[in-house]
Amino acid sequence: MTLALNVFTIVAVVLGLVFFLAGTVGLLRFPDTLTRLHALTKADNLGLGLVVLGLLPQVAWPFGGLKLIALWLLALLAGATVGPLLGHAVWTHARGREPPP
Amino acid sequence: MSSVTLFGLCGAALVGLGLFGLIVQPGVLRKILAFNLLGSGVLLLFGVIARRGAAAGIGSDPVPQALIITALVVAFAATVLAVALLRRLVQETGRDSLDTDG
Amino acid sequence: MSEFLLVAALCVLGTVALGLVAILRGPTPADRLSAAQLLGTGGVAALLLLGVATDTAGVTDLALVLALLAAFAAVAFVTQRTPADVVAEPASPPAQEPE
Amino acid sequence: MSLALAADAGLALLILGLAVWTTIARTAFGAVIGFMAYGFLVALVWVRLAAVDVALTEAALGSGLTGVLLLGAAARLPRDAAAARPGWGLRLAAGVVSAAVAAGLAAVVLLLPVPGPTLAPVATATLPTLGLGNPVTGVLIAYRAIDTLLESVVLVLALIGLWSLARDEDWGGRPDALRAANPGAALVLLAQVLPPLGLLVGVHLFWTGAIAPGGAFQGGTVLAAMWVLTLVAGLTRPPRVGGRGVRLLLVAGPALFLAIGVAGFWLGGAFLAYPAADAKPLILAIEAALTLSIAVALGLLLAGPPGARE
Repeated sequence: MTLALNVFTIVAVVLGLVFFLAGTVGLLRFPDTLTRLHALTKADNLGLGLVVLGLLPQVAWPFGGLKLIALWLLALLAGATVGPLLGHAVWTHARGREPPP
Repeated sequence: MSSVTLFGLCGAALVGLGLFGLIVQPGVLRKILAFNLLGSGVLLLFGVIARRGAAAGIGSDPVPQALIITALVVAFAATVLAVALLRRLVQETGRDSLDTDG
Repeated sequence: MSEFLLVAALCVLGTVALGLVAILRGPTPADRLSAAQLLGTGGVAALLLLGVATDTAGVTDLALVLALLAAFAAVAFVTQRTPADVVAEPASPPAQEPE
Repeated sequence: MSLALAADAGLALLILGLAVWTTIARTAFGAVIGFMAYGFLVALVWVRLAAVDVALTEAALGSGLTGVLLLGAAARLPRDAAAARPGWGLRLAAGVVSAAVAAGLAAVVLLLPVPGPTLAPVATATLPTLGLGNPVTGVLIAYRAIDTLLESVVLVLALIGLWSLARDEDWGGRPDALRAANPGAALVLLAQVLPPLGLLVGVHLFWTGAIAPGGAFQGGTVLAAMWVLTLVAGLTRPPRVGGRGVRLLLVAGPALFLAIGVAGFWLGGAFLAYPAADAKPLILAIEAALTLSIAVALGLLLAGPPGARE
């Protein structure tokens, strides 16, 4: 059982690493500000989410695990706010008018 | 070379860098940032001394740690005051530097 | 297990540190801010891995505080500036060298 | 072990790089972003130096309030007035002086006595009688209580200094400069959902500070950040600076601290001494009042002097 959980942790954390790498590469290589913002939110949501998922079997329940889940929800909320805020500002400036709803 | 010495040298370099910026940068906001770098370097030196004083089952001497915590809050208050002065300076003169002749 | 988590923490931190190049490069303020944001998320992930690997008290709380405040920089950036400043660097004239 | 050393070396190099960028960046905005990333990495250094309490303070101040303050300041700089940079001679002299100072400090670091002197055994000796498990809280509230008392007064003094910068005609009004002109739906949603969670985290930090990293400063800073968020989104308005209620909240922490400290003459035999039987409840009362006062003071410091939006 412990072995299975450890394998699960390793797989999830490595997948999370892949998304962090993808986010960084996107931030450096994508052609314009809006697509770079898109790359950023992938690392925010999936990278951190997979790392949290992988760590869940390794911490004490219930409080340690609940704290990790709360942390990921906070990060999701932050990402869901930062994306629209920056995107709206960038879009509005580029087109000279408000984006469609 | 241990990690603690490494961070100590880093703190020393930060003090020098902050001092340089404080003298050379003409803009007041840049001077405020440089001063914060300087202060941060000093606190890092404190932190190194705290880490070297690990004893009684604690990883870092709590007395310098407590000093650093109060220093961080005081430094923030001082930065707020400096930024407010800068804003009044910009309001009154339309400039963000301290030289009087230009 | 803890060795793997430590190495993973290092990898995350190293990866997002690469992203710091975007802070230096820009080209727009929004790009610089995105890089800082990525550093924030990666730092939180690295702290979590480090905290679980070394079982240090308070490190998870530190990550929690960082996640709680993650949106603040972007909020300040958007609300304290006009939309034009988000994309265009302020056109500061080159500093004059005295003779 | 060499893996940890390599990681620390990388961290130190990143910090130095960001500090150099903050010093030489072409625009003030670029410098501010660099400084914010720098502060974030310094919080990681505090963890590596086994000072998680300090890391919490640095993170709460650096990633919440400092960003709002500095980005707001950078946005209000004049665009056209570039001041003359000093000439090569002065820059060279400044470089030499700074390098000399840094080299001197580096020599001090390398010549520190081995083993390092420590006050940890003395400072932790009284922890059991105080009912505390976190040595840093013990130092802040008992061993060096006088520093903490003065520090909480400094916040009030800074606020008085800030308010004294208001124009005469604005005095007594609300400090409204933070409120966004057009917050937008995403920001309003964040300002509605985040503060209840932040309140929980802030109170948790204050409460856990007795036994684990955390305490009044960390908790108060998180609470202040949440209040500032609602101010920015326009969900709440700052109080009038002349109001009696806000002034009472501001001095509640230092005043209670001072009162219990003076009572220590009779109860514990010295200024700021706690009676052995009731130490824990008294300390909790002081910490609670300090958390509240620190939160209000930091929030009002961010809100700026009274006056309308610029």
